[in-house]
Amino acid sequence: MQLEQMYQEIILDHYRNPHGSGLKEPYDAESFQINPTCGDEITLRVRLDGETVTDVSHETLGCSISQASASVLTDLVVGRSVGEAMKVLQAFQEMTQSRGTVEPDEDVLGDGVAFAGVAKYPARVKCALLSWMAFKDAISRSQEGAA
Amino acid sequence: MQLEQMYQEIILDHYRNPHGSGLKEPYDAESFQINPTCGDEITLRVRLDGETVTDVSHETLGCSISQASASVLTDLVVGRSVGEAMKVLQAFQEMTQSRGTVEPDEDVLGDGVAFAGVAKYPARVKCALLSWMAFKDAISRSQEGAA
Amino acid sequence: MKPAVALDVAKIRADFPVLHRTVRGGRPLVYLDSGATAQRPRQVVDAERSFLEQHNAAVHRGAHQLSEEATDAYESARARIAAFVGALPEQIVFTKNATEALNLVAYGMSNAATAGEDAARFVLGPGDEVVITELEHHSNLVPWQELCKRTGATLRWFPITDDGRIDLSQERITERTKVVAFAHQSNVLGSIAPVQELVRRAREVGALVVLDACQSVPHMPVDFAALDVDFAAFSGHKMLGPTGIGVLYGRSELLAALPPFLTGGSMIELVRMEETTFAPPPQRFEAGTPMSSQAVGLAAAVDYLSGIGMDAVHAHELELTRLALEGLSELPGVRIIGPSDLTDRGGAVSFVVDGIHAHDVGQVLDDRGVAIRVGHHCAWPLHRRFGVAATARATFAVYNTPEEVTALVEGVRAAQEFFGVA
Amino acid sequence: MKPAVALDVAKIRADFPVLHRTVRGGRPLVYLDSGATAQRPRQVVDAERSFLEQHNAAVHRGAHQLSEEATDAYESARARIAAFVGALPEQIVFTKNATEALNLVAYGMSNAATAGEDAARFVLGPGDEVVITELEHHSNLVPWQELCKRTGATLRWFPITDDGRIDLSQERITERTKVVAFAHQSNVLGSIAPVQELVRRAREVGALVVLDACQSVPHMPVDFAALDVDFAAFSGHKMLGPTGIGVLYGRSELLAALPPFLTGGSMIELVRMEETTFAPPPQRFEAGTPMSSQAVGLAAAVDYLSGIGMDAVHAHELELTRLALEGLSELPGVRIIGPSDLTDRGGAVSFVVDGIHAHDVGQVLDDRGVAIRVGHHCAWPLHRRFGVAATARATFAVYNTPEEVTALVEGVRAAQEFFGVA
Ligand SMILES: Cc1ncc(COP(=O)(O)O)c(C=O)c1O
Ligand SMILES: Cc1ncc(COP(=O)(O)O)c(C=O)c1O
Repeated sequence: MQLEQMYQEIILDHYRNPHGSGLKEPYDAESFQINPTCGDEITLRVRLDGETVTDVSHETLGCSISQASASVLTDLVVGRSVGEAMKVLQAFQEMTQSRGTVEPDEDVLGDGVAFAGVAKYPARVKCALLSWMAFKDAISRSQEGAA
Repeated sequence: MQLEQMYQEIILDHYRNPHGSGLKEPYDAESFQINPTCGDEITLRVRLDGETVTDVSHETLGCSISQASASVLTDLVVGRSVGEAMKVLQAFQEMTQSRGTVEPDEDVLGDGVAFAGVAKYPARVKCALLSWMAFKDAISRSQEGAA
Repeated sequence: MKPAVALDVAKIRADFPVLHRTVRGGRPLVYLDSGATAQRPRQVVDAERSFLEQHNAAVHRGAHQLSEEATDAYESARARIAAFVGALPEQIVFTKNATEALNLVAYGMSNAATAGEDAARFVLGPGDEVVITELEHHSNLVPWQELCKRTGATLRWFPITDDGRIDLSQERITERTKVVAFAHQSNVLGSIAPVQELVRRAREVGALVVLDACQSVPHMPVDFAALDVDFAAFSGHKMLGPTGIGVLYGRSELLAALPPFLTGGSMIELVRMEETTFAPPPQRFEAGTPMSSQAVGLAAAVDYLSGIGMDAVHAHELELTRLALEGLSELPGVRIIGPSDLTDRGGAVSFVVDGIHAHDVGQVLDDRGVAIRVGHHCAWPLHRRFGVAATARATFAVYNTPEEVTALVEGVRAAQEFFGVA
Repeated sequence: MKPAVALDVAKIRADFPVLHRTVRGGRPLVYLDSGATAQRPRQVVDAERSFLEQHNAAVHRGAHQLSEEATDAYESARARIAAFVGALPEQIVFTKNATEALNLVAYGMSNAATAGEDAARFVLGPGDEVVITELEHHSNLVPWQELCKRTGATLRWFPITDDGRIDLSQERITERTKVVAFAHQSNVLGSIAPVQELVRRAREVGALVVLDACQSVPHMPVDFAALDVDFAAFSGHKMLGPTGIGVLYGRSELLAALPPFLTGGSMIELVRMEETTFAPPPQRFEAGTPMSSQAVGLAAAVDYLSGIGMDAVHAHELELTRLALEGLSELPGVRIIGPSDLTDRGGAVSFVVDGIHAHDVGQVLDDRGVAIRVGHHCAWPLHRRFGVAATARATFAVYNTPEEVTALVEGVRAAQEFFGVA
């Protein structure tokens, strides 16, 4: 059974107890993203203090991978600067889109390394990335607002 | 060489000396027909006296088969009643569309039997029929006019 | 309901090379996604190949022998496909897929605005209505939304009942209705539409009936003339034929009056720089070089299906559907979206599993070699209607076996175990 | 001009089964109609077959292994085809043929009227002009006539000089011009258009440039980015690939702004009964189930041509053209329609024979096994321009030989003898 490659314990844990789940007030920017192939949806909010991401909350209608990914994202970006968070995002995206050719760096990705197995299932990569795309979009909206 | 099957001497004779060629006045009805695949054109006029076809004239821009066919048509229908002419038309059409399965009746078709070989070349059947379609159309126009 | 004559499925499967491959590290492939695209028997691939190796040339455009032969092959394909659906050859237009066929009708109608007298019956404008249903595939929904946008007409739709039927108690067809378009069989629910009743209501108000026959023609005997619809569309790739070919059926007098859609080579009568006139149907609707080898392939698919007999195909697939409905209903926490019995139903079985997203169900099945489809199956509004973002869907074809249905049911149970919801 | 590296034509011919058949009672086939449709090497047919036997499934729609593999094959095909014409994968839209690709642009433009702000640059109306040329194939003529009919814009065209060139001395591109569309290489005359000059003039007035590359991409190295055109279209079946697949190239920012054409499954972002939003390109323009195996086949054709090298292909075909022009010009009563030398020219050689209609010339050739095309070759206005109803046309591909050109010339002479005009 190769299933465990994709559904590592860490992922299943995050899926069962997602961090950041449930939309919170106040927030600085919000993004709504969908996966047109399967209809999965996420609404994600960020709260910033200057350059620091102080909070993330989300409501995810999706599979275990997209839910766990939103949870891991919350852990990885809250408390970081926007610049650092974007680096994590980039590393996460590279890993999941690499088809398994990129060795993930646990120092950067933390629990995110658990998604390395997803990289081998191209149809699921979008699930893993949905919350990250929402985060990216929310950040750029917050910056538009600020500018 | 199978060419002679299609280009029988009779056809080549009619092609070189086409009967009815050159548009004549007066006439009762005219039809313009084209073959959209090759651009060939015919303008054909009929003159009627009651139920009798008294004259046919035409200007044909086309290949040997379409020109010879217009010439043979002129011979076959002039002097006949419209009803008889339509029977000849029907026999001619059946023969040329038969892919060689219909044995032509020389009593009905006269020189028209020479077109039996054309039936084996489906792309040329339209050439052989162009003038006949013009004749049919002209007759039905003349009848509309009369009605 | 047992098949009258049981099919020799083992013999049929031998014709489909892909069914003998393994996936995910050695598991035999259980292909239950034929509703998305069916597999092709070697007879179809061989027919295309032998056409290409012997007769390939431009059809309807050449006077040399190869071109004559290619034209014959193409037109003979049209005649055989026409006969398969109760149509005349000249009522069959080849398109690239059913989606193009449906767009052809929708664009033909908006082009009617500038096409003169003959096309007047197709002209739509503000106040006119197009009626569809809430279960439509996007391909029989978005083209009508866009037609309405182009013309100012209004889109209306029949709601769907809880058991997955078109809710005829909610009348939508009125004097304003100009088009009624609906799926013969839902690609999600499997439910078969009450064609006769909808045609009757449409006729009463003089509306055109467009049938999306994508999921019916591949799976049961269908006769468009008997159904008395005006237009119908289906795709080759769902009926053991090639991709890249679809069919539009149209009643002769309607095709004769409908303005062209795609324009260019082969669909013309007379071309001048100033103005062009158009060929009669079906040529008028087949602009450019046609899908000649694909038409030959589709005709071979039709011959293959006819050889088995569409009654037998339908009976076989219904039996698999019965087994799937039965097996899945026995699992606690599994809910069928669509009719739970076999009345007016075909072989698409969609379901949700409590506590597991369809993607995850699909993944566990895939890991066991069972290929199903997960998501909204291009029927997003229908999924919203049932309050679900996604369903898992198994669809059947003539090459599927009862054992494969068992593998499906066991796979769903395994997913429940894996995610700890059973 | 001699090919730099002579091709091993015998080796190439071995890949094309159809070239080994005989016609008309035992005569070897001499296929000189590749400009209408080319033959396919076994590499192309094999690529499609092995896709079907191993990976066939719905692309972009499934999460099971087969569907992943099919999607990979489809997208890898897009990438290889893109590289072949100097484009990025996302600039390549698959259509059913070049005709659909050209219609896509024309309909995208008329749909701009109801598509909001982003599409404003595509909106045409009365006073605006679309400029084409008098040598266009119907597929690059009628869609623009129809676009003008739908929008109220005016169609204008460059005349053609006696030696078969676009007459640039007659200015047609003005401030009113919104689109300039023309054939890269004429399918009748063989003349290659002055792309750079036409692009320059179009840019000056801000008009879009649409290139009909049907007869260039199969026969010479073509780089759309370097040519700096906005859109371009070509067909699979003219370049050793399958029927049923064509390509639209578009500059990224234009594809991003162009409204959709065909609508339905796979091209959507979010669908509600009330309104639909659309996916980014290229998906936005690929409604319905795509031609997956045909894309795979076309990529194999591209690999095959790249293996030979497009410079070598072009040189080989030009050498055959030289021989044909030379041989035919030596026959009294034969007149070439198009440039009589090799400057800016490709391998389409059209001609008329005094006293013999093209159909009759073609028939005599066919009787000898030589397949050429006769008629107006879907360029009726061009034929009127030259005062002829029909021409005979020989076109060449990589598998043709000098001996076949000799057979052509001898066949024409035989026709003159048969009809007593020599
Ligand atoms: C110059 C040119 N443009 C357009 C076309 C149309 O291509 P297709 O028929 O493949 O759509 C052709 C070929 O028929 C052509 O030669
Ligand atoms: C009911 C229904 N309608 C329309 C379509 C569209 O068919 P295609 O994608 O072949 O154009 C499909 C399949 O995708 C379908 O199942």
